[in-house]
Amino acid sequence: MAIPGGVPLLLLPALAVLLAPVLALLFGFFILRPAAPRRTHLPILLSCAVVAACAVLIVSRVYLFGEGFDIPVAHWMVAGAWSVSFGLRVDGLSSVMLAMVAVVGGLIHLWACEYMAHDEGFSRFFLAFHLFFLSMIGLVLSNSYVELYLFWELTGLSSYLLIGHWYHKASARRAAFQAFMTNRIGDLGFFLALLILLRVFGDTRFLTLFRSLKAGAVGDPEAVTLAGWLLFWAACGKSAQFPLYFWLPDAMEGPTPVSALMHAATMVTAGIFLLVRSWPLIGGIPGLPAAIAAVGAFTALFAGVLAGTRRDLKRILAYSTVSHLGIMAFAIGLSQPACAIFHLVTHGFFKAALFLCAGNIAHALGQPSADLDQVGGLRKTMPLTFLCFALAAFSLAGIWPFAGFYSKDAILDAALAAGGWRALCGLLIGAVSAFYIFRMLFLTFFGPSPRQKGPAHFHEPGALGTVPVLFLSLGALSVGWLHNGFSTMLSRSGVPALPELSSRVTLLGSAAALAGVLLAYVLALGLPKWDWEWRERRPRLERWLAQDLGVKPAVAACAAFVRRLAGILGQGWDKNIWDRWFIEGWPPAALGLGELGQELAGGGLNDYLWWMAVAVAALLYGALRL
Amino acid sequence: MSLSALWLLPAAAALLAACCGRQARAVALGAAAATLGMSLMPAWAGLDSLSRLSYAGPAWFYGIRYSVAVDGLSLPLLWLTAFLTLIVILFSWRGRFSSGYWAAFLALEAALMGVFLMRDLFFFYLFWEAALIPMFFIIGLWGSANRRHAAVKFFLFTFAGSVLMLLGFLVIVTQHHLATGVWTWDMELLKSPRPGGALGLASFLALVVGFGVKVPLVPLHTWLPDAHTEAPVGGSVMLAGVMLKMGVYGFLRVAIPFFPELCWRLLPWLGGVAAVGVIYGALCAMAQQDLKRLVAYSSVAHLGFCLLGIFSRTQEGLAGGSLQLLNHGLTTGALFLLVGALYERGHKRGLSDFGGLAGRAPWLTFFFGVSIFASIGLPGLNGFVGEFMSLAGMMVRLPVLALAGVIGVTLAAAYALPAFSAVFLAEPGEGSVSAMISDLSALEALTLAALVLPMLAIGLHPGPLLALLRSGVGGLAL
Amino acid sequence: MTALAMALDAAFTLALLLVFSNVNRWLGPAPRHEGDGQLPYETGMPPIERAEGSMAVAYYRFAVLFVVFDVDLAFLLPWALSRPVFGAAAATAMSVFVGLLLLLLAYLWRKGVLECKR
Amino acid sequence: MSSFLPIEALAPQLALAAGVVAALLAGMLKERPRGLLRAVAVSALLAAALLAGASLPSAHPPLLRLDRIGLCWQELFCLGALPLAVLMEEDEIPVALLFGSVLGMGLLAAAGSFLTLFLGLELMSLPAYLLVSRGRREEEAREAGLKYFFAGSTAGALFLLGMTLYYAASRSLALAPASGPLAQAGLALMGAAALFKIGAVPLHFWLPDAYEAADPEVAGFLSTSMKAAGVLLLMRLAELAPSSALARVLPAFGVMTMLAGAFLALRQQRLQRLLAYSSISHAGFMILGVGAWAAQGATGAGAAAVYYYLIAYLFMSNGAFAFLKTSGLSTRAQLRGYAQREPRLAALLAALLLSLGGVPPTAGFLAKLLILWETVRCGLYGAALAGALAALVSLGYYLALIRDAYFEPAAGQPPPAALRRHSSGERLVLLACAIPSALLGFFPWLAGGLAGVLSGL
Repeated sequence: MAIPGGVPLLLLPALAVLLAPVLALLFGFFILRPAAPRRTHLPILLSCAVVAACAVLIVSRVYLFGEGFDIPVAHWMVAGAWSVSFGLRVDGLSSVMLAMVAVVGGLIHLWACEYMAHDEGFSRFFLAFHLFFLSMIGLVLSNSYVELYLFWELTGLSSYLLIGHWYHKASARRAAFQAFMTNRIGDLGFFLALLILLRVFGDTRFLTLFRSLKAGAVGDPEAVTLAGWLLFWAACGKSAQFPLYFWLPDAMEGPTPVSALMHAATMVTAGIFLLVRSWPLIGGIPGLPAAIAAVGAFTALFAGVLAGTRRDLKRILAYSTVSHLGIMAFAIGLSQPACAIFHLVTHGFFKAALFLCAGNIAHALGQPSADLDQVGGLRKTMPLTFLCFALAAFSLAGIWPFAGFYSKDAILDAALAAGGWRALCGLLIGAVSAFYIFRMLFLTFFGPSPRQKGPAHFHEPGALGTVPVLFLSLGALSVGWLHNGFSTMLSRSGVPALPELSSRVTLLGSAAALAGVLLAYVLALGLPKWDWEWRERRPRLERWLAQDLGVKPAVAACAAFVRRLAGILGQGWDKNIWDRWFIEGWPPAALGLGELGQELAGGGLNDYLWWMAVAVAALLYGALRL
Repeated sequence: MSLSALWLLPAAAALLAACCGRQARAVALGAAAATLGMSLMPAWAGLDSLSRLSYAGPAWFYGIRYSVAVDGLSLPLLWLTAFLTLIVILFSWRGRFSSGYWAAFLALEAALMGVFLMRDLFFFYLFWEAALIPMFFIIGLWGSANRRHAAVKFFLFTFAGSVLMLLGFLVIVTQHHLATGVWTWDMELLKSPRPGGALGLASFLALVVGFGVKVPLVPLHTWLPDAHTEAPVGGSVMLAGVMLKMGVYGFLRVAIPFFPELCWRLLPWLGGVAAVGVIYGALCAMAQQDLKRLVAYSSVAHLGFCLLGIFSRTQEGLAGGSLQLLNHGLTTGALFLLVGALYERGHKRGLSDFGGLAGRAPWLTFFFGVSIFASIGLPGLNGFVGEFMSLAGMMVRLPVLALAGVIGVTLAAAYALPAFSAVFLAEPGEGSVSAMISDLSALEALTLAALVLPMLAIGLHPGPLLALLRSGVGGLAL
Repeated sequence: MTALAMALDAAFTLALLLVFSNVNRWLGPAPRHEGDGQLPYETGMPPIERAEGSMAVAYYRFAVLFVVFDVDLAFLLPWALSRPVFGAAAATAMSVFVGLLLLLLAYLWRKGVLECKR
Repeated sequence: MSSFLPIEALAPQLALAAGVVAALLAGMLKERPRGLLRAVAVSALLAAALLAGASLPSAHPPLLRLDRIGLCWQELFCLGALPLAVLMEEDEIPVALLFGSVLGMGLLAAAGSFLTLFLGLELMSLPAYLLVSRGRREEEAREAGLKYFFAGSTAGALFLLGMTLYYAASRSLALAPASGPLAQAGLALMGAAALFKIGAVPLHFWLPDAYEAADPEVAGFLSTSMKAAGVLLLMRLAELAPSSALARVLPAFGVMTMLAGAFLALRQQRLQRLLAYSSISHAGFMILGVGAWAAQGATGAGAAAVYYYLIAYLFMSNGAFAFLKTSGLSTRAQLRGYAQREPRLAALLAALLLSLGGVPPTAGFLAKLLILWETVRCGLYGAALAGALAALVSLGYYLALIRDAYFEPAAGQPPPAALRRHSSGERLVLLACAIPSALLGFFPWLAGGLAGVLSGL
């Protein structure tokens, strides 16, 4: 379904969406930051509003009139025939993502104004936060892989700056560097994929790439396969799939709005967006979707189980995000990219809501993040937060009227259709995610268990703190109902539509969810001792769980190995062996040779004459022989 | 405007500065600014008319003749030299330096301009070597702790490489004479009948070693960390900013045009050494505790990218490699200026000697941050454009070397960011001097802004610069 | 042929050298090393100091001066014999030669080389 | 005058002889004005140089052979002796000895037959032995002078033996080519004498002692004019039989001398001894140049490289030794921190040392380049590599001297000799030597370029 090449007036809002944040950032950095740091958020909120308005305009026009375009805007790198250029591409997929980013991002920006009100790095935070917002928008609208890589790296940079916002905390610095490095390792795959695509196709624009793919004019099939796998590796790095997921839970060191926007709703979904965007490339590679499904399912289950055991509120949500990213990958693996994107949107809403609620709770305590021991029975002191949290929790668990149900059950339906281990995983995932979210719900908001301090001094946050949360949880409630409109939107950009939900699937899905809720109820409220005494009696299990079932030490070991290798090479070999012996060894050798020469001839005259005789003999011999 | 004035003016100014004591600083500033102005002149006169500016003196002795010319490759390097010299003079404006300091920098600029201008092998070699003398005195007289050792090591190491290169030139000239009966040292005329067989290979290897020492290729690089750590601020900026480029310029101007098919046949070896350099440099940088040594080793890695691009002999590779030359000049120049500023204030260079500077010196942190991210190749800044095009070029030829390059890119973040966080973000440990570190002065901030702005400009819009570079090196593509 | 001649010549000179330096040892009585055996004469007073002894350095100067002026004679003789043949040219040449020598003598005199200081 | 007395042929030599006479006469005067002897010395040398440069005499007396090149050589010798003439102390004996030596060299250059060659050789060497033994440090000077005398006379004897063998082969004393083993042996022996004069390695042992013990300016004269005379002798011999054994073995001697000279110089702590070994290393380059010239058929114009090397070396070496005399320094330790005390003199020293080291844009660089070029032209790649290595090693100790002067802090009190005021003559000689050696590297072509620039402006 080729995108009409003509330049409709849709280009203007698309450009506005990019220019507004740029202007806000420039204005904020050069004028407000030195003059009135406390005012930096004003231009940024304005730009959020502009972006939200344009996004809504774009989505509506794409949905109603099917407009869209893929236009190169400017040349970037040119070397004769070889060239890479900037461009804008608006189609179903990118407009949906843009809308989600704009809406969720805007709300979280509002929420952050109050949350970060008395943080001394206020202006620095908002500038980095909006830089992320800009790079996410750019990433969604780019029309070629290289441009996408540009914004992809910018998100990595802004996540480094934001996670490390409270840089005086050593753990925050380490988490920021770990996040950046893991993303960088993922980007290694992306960089290589870029180079391969450039070598094979000469151009990385989606339009031309997918057209030649469809026409089968592929010069080097193995290279394209390798590129596909590398793109999957890049997605794993950014969307925290199994091998490269460990940075996300540590990224909770950053302020809560960062966790909410980046590490829940938007940035981490960039990987899924990349896979869906390059679906024509990935779909065609044999064995790749199956692998994506397997990795996705495993990550979902693995993270889900871990989420059920964590104590820190934000850590639980972090593992839940990893789990849901696994679900989205699982959906892509089941050749249902539309479900993945639909789940991505719904997940964006309810996960952001959950994070903001957790943020409000922690804010009440005056700490960056709250622990299960400190909370308990908060439904009386913070009723509004409880309401939002419950709505989002129901949506996450996939209970019937909520958004989560529509997106997760679509995936469950595909899983059941695929049958075998995929069906089992689908059900298990449904149960596990229901379990950990309701465990958190019960332990936080219902009767404080003996170990918990209870609702001593919790209070609802101000207006700015609750209104965005309310909107988000309403979104979590209602977004699911738009699924038909949603599938038509996606089908316009070459992505297969959402399957119809059969009643059998809804029954099975709800049953799995209810089982999870029951288990949570029993363990959390029924046996309050489970979470504390039972696990304390098993310290080894506790430590094993704390180390992510052995993943964290493995990662630490790899990092240590690379540092030791660097040490051996940099200090040991280069400085002490190669430089000292092979390079700086020559002068002493020459001096030694000079010394040797010195001994040969003492001061005595007869030595001289002897040597003269030797020389004359040599000359004579030469003369007579030659 | 004759091209010879480009190197004669700084040379004359150097003599003048050496004689007059106190005004030496003013003479230096004037001369540097004038040279920069003159070097920008050809650009306004239209890039296609560059060849008109060339000049060749009478051929006197055995075909040696004084001939200067400028093309797409030399012009940007001339700009870089003039620009960095002006920056260095401005940056050390407040330091109480003797007239010799300013004279040395002007002499250095004269020699470097000469290298990029000369089209006669004899004069090319003459200016190539003459550049060593001022740098020797700069490192030796105004360096830090064991500057003496570093200065002598730098001079001898580079001189050894260059003497080998001279022998290579002599063989080429003599073989040319044998083949055509004509004595000439002109770079254009010497290209046609090339010495073949074992002699050709020997002279090519001599050239590779001669230029390799300057680039530096990995086994021949150990003079670099010592020279950089001991050189004063201005010295290390000029050393990293321009003198390392002489090596790659030598490859582009002499080694490849003279032995194109040998260069092609030995691509796996040459590319291999460059790729090893990239990874080796990055790993070594990770192990350093001294800021300047870290930046020095990172230069080894960055110039490895230049060579990867150039040896690939593809349009994008050549353009990317030569663009990376300029990028490296800007980013490493800025980094060395900042490390120099830290050293001037705190007289320490260790990573653990600082801490918590972000709060104390925001502008210093901002410039350091931008330079660090530019040097690790963040897209949107200049580092990425050079590296991406070089690796794209090499991927077309030898994918395994491109893989090594990409690993190098990843490792770059592994050594740059911990250093940044240790110096600027971490809490100051005991024995740290961050209490004495004051923020950049207006002048220093201005000079650094003059370095950081082009980084962003090249990062987003490298078009015109790439076109200029391609007009110079495009011919080498295969 | 000439190589053979040279070899013979070298051998002959070496042989001569060996013979002269060792003939007394071969033919003469074995030297008695003990006691007076080393004295030059069996009778008479034992020598006060070694025979060579050292002469005052001044004597060397006179020796050298004698040599310089004596050698002139070697040149004067052929000049004298050939005077009728070359006439004026020879006359001027020799007068310059002798003049130089006289100048040298005057210089030495002035410098006090000729006094015999103790 | 009849052709019997070749006045115009030996005009330069006669000027020098007159110089000797004038020196002795001046010596006899009781109260003579202060600069008289120095004036006599300089004027006589300049007169000899001018006469040599004046015109090519028509007459060809039997024992002489005068050609343009020969006269240039004589000019070179006089030029080499000038610094010594200016720097010498006010005493008529050394002035006379100097004239005697330069006269001998002139004879060597104008020699048409072996007789005059030998006469020139001995006349050149004898005064040199005396000049060396008149060094300030009595004890060392006499010992070195004696050693130089013994070694020199042995070399003279060798030359004589070689001459006889050559005469046996060629039946005539004229400098004519001859063949056969006798001639080869004769040439070899005479070559050994020449190599001794230049200071080639196995025959070099007298040189460091002589150069160190002699006064610096005398050592300068020895290292320039005497060495040039040795090279001239070697070239005359190589001319006789370009493909002879001597010619073919010269590059080997050259390489050995270069490398040994350079490596031995590394250890030296006394400056004059270090410069002595460095002059051996430079002699190696000259021998290599002559070897390469001979390998290419010893044509007249081919020796441009050797000539340029000699001229460049004349300025450099005289300059270096003149610096030692002016500064009064004797060991490297005393050199420390010299640049702080005497910035201008230190700058001249640096220029001279860089030129000796062969770093562009100095004359030494162009000299070494031309020699290496000739070596590469005649295919001696190994020798060229050795030359490069020798240049590198030699740069090692030249840089060490610059490092001592510039980078090291001054250690302790400067020696008493260094404290006296420098006379204008000394400063003039230093400048006259340092400027050409610093700029001759690229000046020949730069002139063309400069002209272009001026026209282009």
